[in-house]
Amino acid sequence: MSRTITFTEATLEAMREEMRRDPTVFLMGEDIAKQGGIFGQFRGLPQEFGFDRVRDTPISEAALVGAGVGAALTGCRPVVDMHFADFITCAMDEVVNQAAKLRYMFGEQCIVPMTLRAPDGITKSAGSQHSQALEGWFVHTPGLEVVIPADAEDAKGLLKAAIRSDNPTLYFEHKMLFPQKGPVPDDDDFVVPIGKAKTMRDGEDVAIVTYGITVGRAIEAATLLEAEGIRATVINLRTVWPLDYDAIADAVARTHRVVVAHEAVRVGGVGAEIASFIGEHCFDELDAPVLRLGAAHVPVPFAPVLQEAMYPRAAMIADAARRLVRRDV
Amino acid sequence: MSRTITFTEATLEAMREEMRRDPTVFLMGEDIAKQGGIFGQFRGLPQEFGFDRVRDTPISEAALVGAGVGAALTGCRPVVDMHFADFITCAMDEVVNQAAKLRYMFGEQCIVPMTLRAPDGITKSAGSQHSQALEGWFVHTPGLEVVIPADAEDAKGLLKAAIRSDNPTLYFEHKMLFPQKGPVPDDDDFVVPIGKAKTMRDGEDVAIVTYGITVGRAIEAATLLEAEGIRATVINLRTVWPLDYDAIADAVARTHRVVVAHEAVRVGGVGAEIASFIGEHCFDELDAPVLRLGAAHVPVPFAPVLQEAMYPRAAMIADAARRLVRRDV
Amino acid sequence: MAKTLTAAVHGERSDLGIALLRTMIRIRVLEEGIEKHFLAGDIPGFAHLSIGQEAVAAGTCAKLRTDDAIASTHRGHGHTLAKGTSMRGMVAELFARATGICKGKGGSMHIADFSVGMLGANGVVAGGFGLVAGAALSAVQRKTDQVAVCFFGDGATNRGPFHENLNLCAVWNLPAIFVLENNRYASTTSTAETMKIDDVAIRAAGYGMPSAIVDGFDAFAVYDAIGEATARARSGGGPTFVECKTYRARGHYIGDPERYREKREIEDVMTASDPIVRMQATLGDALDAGEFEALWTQAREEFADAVAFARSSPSPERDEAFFGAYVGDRSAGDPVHAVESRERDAFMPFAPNLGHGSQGSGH
Amino acid sequence: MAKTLTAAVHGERSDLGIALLRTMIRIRVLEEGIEKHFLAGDIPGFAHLSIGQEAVAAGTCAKLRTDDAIASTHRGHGHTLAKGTSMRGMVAELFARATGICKGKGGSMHIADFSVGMLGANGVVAGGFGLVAGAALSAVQRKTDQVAVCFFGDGATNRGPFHENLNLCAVWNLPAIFVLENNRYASTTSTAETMKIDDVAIRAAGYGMPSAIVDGFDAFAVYDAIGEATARARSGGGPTFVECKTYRARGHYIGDPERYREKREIEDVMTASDPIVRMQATLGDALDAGEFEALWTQAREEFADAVAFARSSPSPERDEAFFGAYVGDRSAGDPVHAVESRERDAFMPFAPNLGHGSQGSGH
Ligand SMILES: Cc1ncc(C[n+]2csc(CCOP(=O)(O)OP(=O)(O)O)c2C)c(N)n1
Ligand SMILES: Cc1ncc(C[n+]2csc(CCOP(=O)(O)OP(=O)(O)O)c2C)c(N)n1
Ligand SMILES: [Mg+2]
Ligand SMILES: [Mg+2]
Repeated sequence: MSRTITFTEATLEAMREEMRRDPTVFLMGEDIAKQGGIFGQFRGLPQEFGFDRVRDTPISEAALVGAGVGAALTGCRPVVDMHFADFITCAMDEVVNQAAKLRYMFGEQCIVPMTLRAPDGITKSAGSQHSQALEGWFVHTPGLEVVIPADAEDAKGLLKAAIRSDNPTLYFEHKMLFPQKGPVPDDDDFVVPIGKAKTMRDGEDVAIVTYGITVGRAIEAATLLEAEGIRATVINLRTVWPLDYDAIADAVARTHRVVVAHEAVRVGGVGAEIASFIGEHCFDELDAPVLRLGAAHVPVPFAPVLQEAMYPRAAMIADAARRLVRRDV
Repeated sequence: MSRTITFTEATLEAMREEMRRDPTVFLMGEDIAKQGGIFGQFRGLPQEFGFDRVRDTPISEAALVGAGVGAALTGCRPVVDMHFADFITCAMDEVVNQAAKLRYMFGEQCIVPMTLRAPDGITKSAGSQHSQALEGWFVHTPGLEVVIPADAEDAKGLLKAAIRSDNPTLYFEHKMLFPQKGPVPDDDDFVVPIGKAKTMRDGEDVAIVTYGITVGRAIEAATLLEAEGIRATVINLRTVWPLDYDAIADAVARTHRVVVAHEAVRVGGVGAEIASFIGEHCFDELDAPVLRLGAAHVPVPFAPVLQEAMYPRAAMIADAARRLVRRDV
Repeated sequence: MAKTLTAAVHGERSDLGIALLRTMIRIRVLEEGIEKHFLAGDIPGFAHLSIGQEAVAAGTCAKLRTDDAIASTHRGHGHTLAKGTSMRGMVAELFARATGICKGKGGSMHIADFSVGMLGANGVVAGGFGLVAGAALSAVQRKTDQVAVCFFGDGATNRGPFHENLNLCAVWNLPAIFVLENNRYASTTSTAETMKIDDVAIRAAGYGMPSAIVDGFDAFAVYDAIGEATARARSGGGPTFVECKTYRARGHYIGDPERYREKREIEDVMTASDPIVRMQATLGDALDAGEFEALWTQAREEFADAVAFARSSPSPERDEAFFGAYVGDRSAGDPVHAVESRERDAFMPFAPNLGHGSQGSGH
Repeated sequence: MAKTLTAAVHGERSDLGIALLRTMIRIRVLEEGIEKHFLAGDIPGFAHLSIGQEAVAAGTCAKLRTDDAIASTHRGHGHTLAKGTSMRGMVAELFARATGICKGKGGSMHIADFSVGMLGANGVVAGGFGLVAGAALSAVQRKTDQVAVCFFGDGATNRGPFHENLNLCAVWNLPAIFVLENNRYASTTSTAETMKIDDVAIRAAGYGMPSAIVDGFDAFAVYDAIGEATARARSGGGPTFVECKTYRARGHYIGDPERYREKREIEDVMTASDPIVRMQATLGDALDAGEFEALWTQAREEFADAVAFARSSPSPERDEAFFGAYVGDRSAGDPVHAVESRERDAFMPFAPNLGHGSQGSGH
């Protein structure tokens, strides 16, 4: 049983179900209640749950995340919306030095079951300060979980998992995904387990390891490749921390050639962690270098022609895979 | 001509020389003027340059970095001290969304010649919130330069280079290095070029690629290895962005076996960028996996026994190198 | 602590009044034009209009020198134009052209013009406070008598950088001026929902900073308050906080469904307070109907010329995307940043010019 | 806006006074002991003493219930003890023992005791504001009448999170109490160097938050002010700001060379205002010399017992370093976090127990 709904609606279902299930779940963020969120991703929730559980806030990101941590320490499961992922920079101490560290440094006296929702990514000439994909920082920050849905199913299942998780969880949702439709299981208790990847497509010639918005681009690349007789595996990581190293190693063992792709900046990104893990642990399995694709090492430009030039799209992923298979590296 | 001075004194010389040379250089930070800095790294400067050019500030990290950017945009070369690198989180928007992006997004109308000094690293049970090494985030943030001295010579030469650079430059200085002594050239115009690595030791069996405090540990490891007949190259990167990819590739070509080590968290750290670069560009040169060492994926604990267990020290680096050479991987 | 200023037109002020009116009309024409071209699809990205708030930009910038600095917000067209940026450079930027003032890399939310001391719009709410504190500090360090002005909204006053920078400027006595455009809303929230106080100016007292509250529809009132503030700042008297009570007559951004207020409210305010109408009335006989009409005509011509300029300008070259983040990244011979080009190649390791116009669905 | 409160001892308050005195003496004894053991090398890390400020911790926490929350600072021993944490748990933590309240992972700057609502010292200045806003919000969401109290220093009031969280608590009417320990210094800077105002309490007006200024050497005065504040908070009246004028009689941290003030200043303040002496004087006949001495003796015995407990406790097991960051990271069968153990192995890919006791110089 499944229905086809938008990514936005999938997140709404997740929140509705978790808020019905658990009265300690509440939401706060800028412009989420009266407006329903910039992408409509909170629409209808205050009507069902009241303006006390769906709170419009002042523009005070540091306070929102700080208060999220405080509420999480004292019996609630707050979901804090960051408006745009770029503004997580305004609450970085609260995420990194508080949320991520308290449980460990207090000797496990507490849990921090907070979810941060952060719409991210490149689209529509939003420009340098509204386009970043910052997950790499948080993979490098012990104490956090980081999940990144690629489609409506992930959107629902990962958001429910994030809310239920006793660890602080960052949920990065790409702005371009909100209107996209996809099938979602009909089960109220459907949850996508944190830390488990999903194979979107199976093929033995090459593996494309990716997550988030780039999963769709990788599937598109796989389709292009198929027409040429190249069969590609596409791994949707779903969670970027903790990484599903087993699924990655498995894909390497089956294909011996790997492209790692994401929209975040290539240098120092999650792709580097994945590629160097593969180099360390699957050295003898590799028939060719692991190729990493990611955004160029520049801020995201405004002009559409510039914006579209600087992050990996389907043709580029296909090209990398093709060259691996043809040993043209 | 060189003298042996402490790392602290080397940074003081750098600042004195640059402040004499250029009246637009000024310093601000918490407890730097009257106290001379937590590590004595500002001692004597207000006496020579006045309390207007060496400013004690309120506890307002976001304002200090923000004002540093503003001053840099308008004709000054500010040096802003972050007290402890951990507090850069309190000014993350200013570093990432302002300093790093303004030149690009304003079409190169401006320069941002600001230096951030950030004492970092694990020592003396300072605990989770005063021990981090965060350079990985900034390598992943286009628009910034990141330099990390390993000794007194680097300390002086890189700080001068950072102050003279027209780009915003983060200067991470490990707290344990301040009292360490080393030779420093006698030349007032001695500058360590940003973006260039230094070979600290030459050996053809294995290369240890590292930076900052870990350079000393790597040299110690190389000494241990030498006693066993294993000759190790030690590369001190000095700059972690822009990376000296040529020096890395060269070391790989000479040794075919590489350990990458740093004190920052292993997962998603600069080591991942280096290892995956090697995997991509030196695939055929490698006789064994690139091994990455870094801190465990936990906050830094307080108790000394715990603290000392979770980051790479000399014996661990030597062990990794030894196993690479013995093909015991 | 905060005192209310009122302005009156004196005979000798009519030239000033006309100049202020000209600026307000130019801003209005520019923004109505932006609205039209945005809806027509000529302008990508986001755009936030300041229609209704023109008196603040005009009144403030009329008091400033070219070498004084301003920092602006996401709602910055008025400030930019009033500070002296050409319409051509602005419109070309909004149209994402290579001839834009930021080469098409900034757009509406990140427009800047360093040649006139305009340190940039800012996509981050409250992003300007630090820049202004720094520009004011820089003036002190360089021993000039420049001042630095920060424009910001009511919503921005709830962010930490507001607090930290105002305190820093106060305690260091820096030549900064904080111009609050209190337009009653921060996107969908009214000030009543985000703060308990009526006048934000009361916060200045917490820094020991003098403040004024002015009618932000009255360009003269703004001009006079800024006059006091610049005099104080230039003479070493430190920063001033000026709260301008104003109103945003358009949506938060172009396309805003505006579920948070009644259309009626907008009409009421604009009927009573449109700053252009207000100034025309204040000027009375000093400006006849023909002269008034001419101001509009000139502004419309200026805008039409800017649009023509933008339209005839090329888009940036695609490879421009990869340059400009670092000083030195254009010179292959730069020993430091040459390495950047290696990264550029690595990003597309095998086919730098791959797939343009053939990248599939644009997923 | 801020009013000054004064307290007087009434006959029936003597039990309270003795209780407050006992707490202050316990804090003093604990911290003098910490000082001694720190200098002797028993305590690693940093330690910041609150000697001189005990009345604030004692007066505040005496008004709180165990299920009320507090957030503390880097200078948190007094708050922690006053809120109800055992000396054993604290001293063992400071000695970095496995029996410490945080298993030896936190230390002085990161001590917490959730069993008594103590949400932690904080190594980040102003780190507590968000936690308290959140705990107060949590009380509202869970519909309890708990309150949450934030302790913080004058220096912390210059950071952004102070501003954002006080405003948030005010506008949402949350049951939070902000207790400023204005001890005149933030490490080496005096308040006069970092803010232009005399009373920080004036900042509360900027949030529409009621405030009080109290003599922070007088535990009764603090107690009374907190009494008003808790009554307001529990009855839905929202947050209160309480500025306690106090003084830090020791260096910023143990070992501080204190170049920023004269020894004389410390002596003058403590001679006039030592909160313990003050309370003893206030109590007068209600407490005879023997009873007073007994309070000290008991506290010293309690501390000696805590030291003995700590000394006899083991250090944490080395492998403890790798656990505790995530819920689930101890159970190998946890499908989510089992992967963490792979990372643990990967950190030392070939010899998990390598090199202990043989790691060379400790570079
Ligand atoms: C740090 C940050 N948080 C949130 C946003 C999203 N945002 C853009 S404008 C705006 C409202 C700003 O309100 P105000 O400061 O009053 O300025 P106005 O729009 O009224 O001119 C918000 C919430 C942002 N750009 N930056
Ligand atoms: C964000 C941050 N900046 C700087 C520091 C370093 N630091 C620790 S305590 C302190 C002074 C704090 O002063 P105050 O808030 O008045 O508290 P007090 O020490 O007087 O109790 C400073 C600057 C820090 N821990 N956190
Ligand atoms: Mg507004
Ligand atoms: Mg203090």
